[in-house]
Amino acid sequence: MMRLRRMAPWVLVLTAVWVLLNGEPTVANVLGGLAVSLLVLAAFPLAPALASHRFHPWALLRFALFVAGSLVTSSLEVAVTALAPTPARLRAGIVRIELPGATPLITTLVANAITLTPGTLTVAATSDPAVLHVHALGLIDPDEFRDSIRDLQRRATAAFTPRAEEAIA
Amino acid sequence: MFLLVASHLLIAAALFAVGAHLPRRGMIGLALVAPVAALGWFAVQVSSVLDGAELSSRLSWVGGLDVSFSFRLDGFALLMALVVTGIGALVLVYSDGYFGPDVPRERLARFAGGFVAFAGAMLGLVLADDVWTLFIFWEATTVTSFILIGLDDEKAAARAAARQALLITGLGGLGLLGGLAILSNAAGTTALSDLAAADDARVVVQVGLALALLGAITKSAQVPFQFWLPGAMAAPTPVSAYLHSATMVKAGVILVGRLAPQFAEVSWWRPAIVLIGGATMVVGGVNALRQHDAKLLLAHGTVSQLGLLIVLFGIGHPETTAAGVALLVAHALFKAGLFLIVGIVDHATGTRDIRRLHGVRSQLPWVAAMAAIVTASMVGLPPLLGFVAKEAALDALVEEAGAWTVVALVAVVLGSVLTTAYSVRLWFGVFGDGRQPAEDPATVRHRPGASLVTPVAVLAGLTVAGGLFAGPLGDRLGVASEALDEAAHGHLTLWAGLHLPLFLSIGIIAAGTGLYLALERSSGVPTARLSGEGAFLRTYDGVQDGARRLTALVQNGSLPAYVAVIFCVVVAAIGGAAVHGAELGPADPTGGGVLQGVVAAMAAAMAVAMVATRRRFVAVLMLGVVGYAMAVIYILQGAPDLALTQLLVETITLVVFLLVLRHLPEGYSAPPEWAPKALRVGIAVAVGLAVTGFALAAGTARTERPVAEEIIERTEPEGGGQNVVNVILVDFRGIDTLGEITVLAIAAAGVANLVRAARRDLDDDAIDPLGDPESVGDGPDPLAANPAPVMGAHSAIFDQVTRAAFPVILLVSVYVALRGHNAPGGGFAGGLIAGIAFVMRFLAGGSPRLRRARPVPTSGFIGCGLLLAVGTGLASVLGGAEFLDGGIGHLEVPIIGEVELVTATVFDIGVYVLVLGAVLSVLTHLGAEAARPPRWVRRRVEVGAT
Amino acid sequence: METALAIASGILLLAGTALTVTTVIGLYRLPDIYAWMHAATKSATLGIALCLIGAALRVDDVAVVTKLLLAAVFQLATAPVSGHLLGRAAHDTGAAQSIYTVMDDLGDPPSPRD
Amino acid sequence: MGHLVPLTFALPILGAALSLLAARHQRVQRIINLVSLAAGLALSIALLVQVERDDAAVVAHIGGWSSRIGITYVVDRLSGMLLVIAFATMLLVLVFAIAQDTGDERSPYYHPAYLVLAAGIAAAFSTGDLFHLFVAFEVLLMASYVLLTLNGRPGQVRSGTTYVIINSIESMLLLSAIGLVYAATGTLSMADLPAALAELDPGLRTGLQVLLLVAFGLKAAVFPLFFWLPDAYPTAPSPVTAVFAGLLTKVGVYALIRTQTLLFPEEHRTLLLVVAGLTIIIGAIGAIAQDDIKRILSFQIVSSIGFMVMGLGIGSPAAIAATVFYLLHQIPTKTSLFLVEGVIEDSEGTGALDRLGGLAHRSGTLAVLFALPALSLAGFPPFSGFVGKLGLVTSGVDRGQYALVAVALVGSLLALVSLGKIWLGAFWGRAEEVPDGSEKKGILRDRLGMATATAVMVALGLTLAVAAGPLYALCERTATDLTTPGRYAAQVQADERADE
Amino acid sequence: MSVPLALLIGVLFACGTYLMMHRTMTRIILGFGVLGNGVNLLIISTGGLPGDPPILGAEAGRLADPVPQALVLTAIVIGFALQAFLLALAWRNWTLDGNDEVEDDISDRRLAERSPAGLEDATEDEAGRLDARTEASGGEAD
Amino acid sequence: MIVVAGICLTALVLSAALCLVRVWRADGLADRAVALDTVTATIVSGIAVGIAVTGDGIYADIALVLGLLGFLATVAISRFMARRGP
Ligand code: NA
Ligand code: NA
Repeated sequence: MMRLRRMAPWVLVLTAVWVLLNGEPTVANVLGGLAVSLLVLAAFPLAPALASHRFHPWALLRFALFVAGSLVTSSLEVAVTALAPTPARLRAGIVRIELPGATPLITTLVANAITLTPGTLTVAATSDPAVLHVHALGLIDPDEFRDSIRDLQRRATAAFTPRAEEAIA
Repeated sequence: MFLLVASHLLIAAALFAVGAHLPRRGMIGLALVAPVAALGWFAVQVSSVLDGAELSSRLSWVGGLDVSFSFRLDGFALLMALVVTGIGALVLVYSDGYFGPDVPRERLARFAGGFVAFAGAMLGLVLADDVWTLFIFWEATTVTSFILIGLDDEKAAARAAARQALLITGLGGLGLLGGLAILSNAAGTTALSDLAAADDARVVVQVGLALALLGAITKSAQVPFQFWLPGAMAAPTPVSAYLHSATMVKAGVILVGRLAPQFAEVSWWRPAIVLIGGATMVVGGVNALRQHDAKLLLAHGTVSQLGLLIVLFGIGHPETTAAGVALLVAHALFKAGLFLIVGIVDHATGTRDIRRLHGVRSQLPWVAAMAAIVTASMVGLPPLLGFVAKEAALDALVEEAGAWTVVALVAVVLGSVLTTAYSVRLWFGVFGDGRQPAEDPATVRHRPGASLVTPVAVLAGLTVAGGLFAGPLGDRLGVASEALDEAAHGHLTLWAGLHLPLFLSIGIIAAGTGLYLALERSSGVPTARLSGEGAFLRTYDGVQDGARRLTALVQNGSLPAYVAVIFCVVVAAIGGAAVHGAELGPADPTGGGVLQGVVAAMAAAMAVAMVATRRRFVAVLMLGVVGYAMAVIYILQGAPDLALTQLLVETITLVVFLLVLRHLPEGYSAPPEWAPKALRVGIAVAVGLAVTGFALAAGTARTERPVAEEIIERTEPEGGGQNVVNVILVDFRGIDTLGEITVLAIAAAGVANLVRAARRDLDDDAIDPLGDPESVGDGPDPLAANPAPVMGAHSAIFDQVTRAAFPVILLVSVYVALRGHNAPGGGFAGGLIAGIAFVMRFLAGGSPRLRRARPVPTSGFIGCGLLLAVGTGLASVLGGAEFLDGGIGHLEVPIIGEVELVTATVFDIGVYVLVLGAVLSVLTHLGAEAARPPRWVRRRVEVGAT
Repeated sequence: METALAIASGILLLAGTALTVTTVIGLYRLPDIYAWMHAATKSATLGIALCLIGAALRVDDVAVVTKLLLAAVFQLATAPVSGHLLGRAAHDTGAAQSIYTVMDDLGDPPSPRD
Repeated sequence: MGHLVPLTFALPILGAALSLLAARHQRVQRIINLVSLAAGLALSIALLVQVERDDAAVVAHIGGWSSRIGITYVVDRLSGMLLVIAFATMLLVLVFAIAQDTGDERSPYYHPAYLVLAAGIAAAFSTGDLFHLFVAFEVLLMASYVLLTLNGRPGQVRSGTTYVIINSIESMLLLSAIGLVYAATGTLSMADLPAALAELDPGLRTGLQVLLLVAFGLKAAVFPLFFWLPDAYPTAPSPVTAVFAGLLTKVGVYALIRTQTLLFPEEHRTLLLVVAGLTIIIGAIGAIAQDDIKRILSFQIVSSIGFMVMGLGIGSPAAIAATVFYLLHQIPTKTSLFLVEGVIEDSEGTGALDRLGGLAHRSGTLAVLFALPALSLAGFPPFSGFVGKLGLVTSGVDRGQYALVAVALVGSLLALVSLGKIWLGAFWGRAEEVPDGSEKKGILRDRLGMATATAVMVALGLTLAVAAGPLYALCERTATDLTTPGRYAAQVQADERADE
Repeated sequence: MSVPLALLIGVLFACGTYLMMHRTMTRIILGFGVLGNGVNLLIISTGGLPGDPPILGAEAGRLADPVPQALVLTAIVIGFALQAFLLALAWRNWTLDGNDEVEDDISDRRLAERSPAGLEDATEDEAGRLDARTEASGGEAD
Repeated sequence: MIVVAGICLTALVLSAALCLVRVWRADGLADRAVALDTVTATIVSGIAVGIAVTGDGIYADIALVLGLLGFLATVAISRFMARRGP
């Protein structure tokens, strides 16, 4: 039962994907989606890491929008760099960033967001301890850069709260 | 008559099977049953046959080819049957005494079995009234003769002699087969006596006749094949006496006797017969004079006599034929007798070397006397049968006009002189004491028993009786010769008065004796420089050598060369067809649009670049690009299913490629090239051009597509789907798909099996004392022993994304699989997508994770999928419908509404499960990291370390 | 409405294509593998997403629309992974870094494990 | 009865599926395999009986579709006979393999692959659809790849690689040819193709024919496309080689017969005749050059393929009848010889002639089991090989193909040379000293199961000889079927017309 | 039949042929892949001019011939299976020899490299023949 | 719309061609992997353009699957590189 409760969000997500795939939220599609989701999750149970977070839809949306916005700006910046590479734009380096208290899921979210956002690319990531190595293009101040990443970590943690943390709260 | 022949074969089989368990006497006794019974039966038939009755019987075997067991007991057949069974019985009796207790039972059983089998075959041969019956028994005698010559197979000489006899007579047999096929085809009948219906003016018929003659002269050991017969003396004496003097070697004579009356008028027949037979007489005679082994002397003598018989039977005049019949009987009696006598002497003294034999006459007086009788018959002294027969022969030759008859007469005279000489030499050699005593004389050590002597006595007696009662015998033999040639009445007489033949006989005997005396005084006949045997061996070795050279040439064992040959054949085939006039239809230079052209150009460029690159991994990437380009072209061609599948397969293939290539060095090594590059490029370009041309020709040949229209029409109403391609795959041509997934299933099994084999090597290593001692403790599964990811270090990001994406991908795979009936996709694409989900997990965590991810072993997946797919088909059969004849069911479900159920969907689910299992299997097995590198790597490391 | 959608779609398609083209230009003009990956994992990904959304605006079938949007989401979710892994592989195997590189906290590439 | 035809294909696949599921239970796998093959055999016999009784092919419209848009399975006399003999052969060889009980058979994949092989062979013999013929080929080929490399030994891997690659090329060629046939005619049904092909431009038709010839010729191992066979077959485990030797190339020959008689009657016989002659001679010569039993026999396979192509090239009904008979005879004969070789190798550990000798003294029965099929192979009467050879020779003479008849006869003589070599080298001569005295007692006594299977196989070959009369008549009726234009289509479409 | 596709087919066949005439299995398998693509394209392109996807429903113009598509789908799967097996063979070859090269057949090589063929046999046979003379006089009845 | 599509497709085809040149002549495997990734991107974009022109959603499934799985080839190559070197 515990397992089912933990899996519930994922059942929802999968069912939603199923309904989207089929186009219309008919009863048949929803029921079908539920059935297939349960089947998939029953056959291949989720790793606990995924089920151990409570997710906050609004915070997630904010996070997503932030990333999407960064993506657009990042793309434009890189486009400019590609079309007109100057030494300043090409200044680059690999920066080590510690993410204190980040769970693997958070680390992944942050690392992925980094890779999507302007001129940054996660080269290495470890989750225990949570450390990222990020390649940055147009790198000017490493410490400022580190701060921007920790900001990203905060936004991600807002979207996905680890269950243990929630219990403490 | 079948019964008689068959009883021989049955008894032979019995002797082969259980003979070795019988007492020695029992074996011989059992063996005797058949010939004795047959002899009795034939003896009973004598009077009726003499009265002109002809018994015949026919048992069809292969009606479609007119092959039957067709026997006819005419005079000649009866005569030969009596000879075969009579002498057979006598020799069997003799062999009871001949084979001592030191001969292994097993060999004795083989002898008895082979002997009786031969007797049966020979009986069949002489009774044959049909070309195929004749041929069947002809070949049977070849085989049994082979077995009997090689009776003492532990000796190299016996094996070589058997091989020689087999191949020479085998050659003749095949000639005979061809000849008989041609003759019977031309004559429109397979009856041996009606072959004359063939139009012998036709070259083909003459060739057929020549081929048949080839069969005859090989079997009867005529020049240039005479050498096998002396070689065959490696067989024990009873065999020599029976097969290689009295019966089998007469088969050629019999055949010639049957053919000559029908074809003697063919222009080359008589010259050929006379030249071959005459040469054989002389060669055999001269060779006989050279021998010191009495048995070999006899063998060469037999060759010579066979030449005489061939001439007499072959020349095709009634009188000579009649004389031939008489001589045939005479020869059978005296030659068998002589062989048996030599055997007795051999048995008694331990040698057959006439230089060593000493004092035999005094110790074995009766044997010497009988030997004198049969030798005299061979020489042609009155009042013996040999004399009578030879007189008849000379008489016939003298009487008949014709140039070749004269030549024949000369040859016969010459041969007879030699015969006299070697006969005298034989008798005096064996029984005389010579002028100077041998260095190690051999004398009689033990006396021959009754079973040895009696048969000889019977033969000698018959020889005498035949001479004394020449008249009545001649009348009866006349019936036999009439069976060959109606005009050949023949008459024998002991005293025909003072006429030319008699003088010839006297002259021959005088000259022969003189020759013997002259040779005794000189150092004998010099040994031959040209030996047929040597020629045979050289030919045999030459054939072997040539075969090796040729085989090394056409079968060089090199894969690239093989591939090149195949493609050359393809080019030649298409080129040949083009020469034959294939037309290019109206091609469409811009068909498919510009986009397609551009993509095609890119794909082509990438393919060429792939060929050019010398780095494997780059080439693999390029192959992937070509595959993607194919997918784009499929999209442009209106084939979404294909594009989807192509993309998925390309992705998985890339992964599998990388799994294997990760072990291999980046660049290609440079193994020796098998051909210059220009040639290889030339072949490749030729293939490309040929295929392009053919594609243009075939692709424009048709404008309609009736099948496609019908399929499209019937897809929705009858197939219950909208995706025509998918309905074809799971319904119209569902059994194709069943086959296809079976291929996939078994390929996955094959991959697993190869890996399993490699693991076994590793297990071997585990107990290898030189191996790493720590590894001995490893579990049986090297997979489980390796916790590290397979490729690359662990990545938290990848790991997390994989965890999240995995269920989504699986969901999508189910969607694609289920929607396939109406949209691009289907079980196969779905299964591949699911497989890719696992590929991802595999790449993220390596196979240990994959192992945890799947609940059942891969072969279970594959088995279940296959079971589901084939079960769908079988279910419809159980329901009485056609295989895979599914239905479309409509089910009303509350809330959900109407659900369409197509049995094909169940089939597609089976496909899904199987494909997933196959991908998993390939992945887990090829992805498995061995706990340690294979043996060759470690060896290299060890060598490097020391 | 129809026209507006068409214009929006056209703009999105052109923008998406332009981003893809930029990526390719970047492949030729940018100095090292990391810079290329910045181009590929961002510009191209966004380019695809824009094209997919542009296509979605032109389709009537809801199922297709949702499918295209899902495709865009999937694209965005997975692209970083390949960028990350490739970057790391490049670093691990000691791929050359451009002369404009000012720091490397990751240090010498660890030898690939065997 | 018609709807049961596809079971010849489906039953072995069902067995393979179950066998995969029982991968860890060898005993269960064995039973499944035996039962499946026995069922296949029974079904085949029933089908053949029905074909004979009705004097019409048994047709299955798979999925209930017409031959135009679906796939039909058509069992006529030719297919029926081949099905029976194929299942019988596979069953017997299976018994042999189980009795031998070596590592090969203990692989969990042996039984599934074996059954899939049976399925592929059965499908190839029964299908009435050109593309499904390709699929059937792939099924049996893939199974053969697995079986050939069952042990993964170095020699197997090497020769298996050659075999797989050559056959992959063959698959590609066949696929191209079939694709082009569809392109040119718009149909894949072997019932519709004759008419459709007849309308084509002769040059194009020739091209298609020749491409199919190359593909099937490669499969059947005719000159100059035979080289893969003698390299590959000898390395497989003996019970595998026995089936390969007996059946696999014959599937290629079957395909040649079917397509040539049905799709391209009376065309380009000369090409076939030249190929036949060269195949006979080169194969026979190759056999002479070898010094290993398996390799000698493998080259013999090539040579005998030439005989069959010869009959096909002559093309008269009589020649086709002889070809069919020869084909039938080859299967048990070759299989028996390879089984005997298997016994020898199992007992002596080698098939090399210079390391063998005197086997006839150690086991007379074994010698007889070798001698009977060997004589048959050499074409000695009264064995089945004689009947086939005689049929080919007489039909060749009848059609004036004297040169080829001569080649066939020379080939027979060469066959005699190489078979004699085996006999003299392995069976005669001094028995090699066996270090362990107990082993020397009985080669067959220790291998009763193998011996029995071999003996039954030999007996099957002998049965062909004993029943040669009626069997040949059956072959003649088969030849009539094959050479009567339109008969195939009429049989396949008989009930279709009734439907519409 | 469009000419660009015909030419592409030719190029794919040529490249496949060239690669397959090598000893290195990687190249052979790559060649097989290219050749397979060529064959599939051959079937698709000769099957008729391009058309709309053969999926019913949103009926548009002329549908592409679905039969060649179904055939090629089958062929793709079979090609995949073959390629996987070939790769496994290459892998096994590597575990045995440390490379992926197809060596020449040993028996064929041995045959080709034989010392003057038949010589040994001949001497053995000559010896046998000499034996015949002496052994023959020994007889079996000793 | 047709004009837009024409422009887009031409641009995409050119991009793809340039990527192929990169695949053909580049220094390392990583460069090529990036180029291959971009080829995939042009294909998906091209499919999107095609859907926009025709309004036919049949190829949306392909775009979906490529979106979900297209990155895997690159992943595989990079994992493989990590083991072997560039
Ligand atoms: Na003397
Ligand atoms: Na030997």
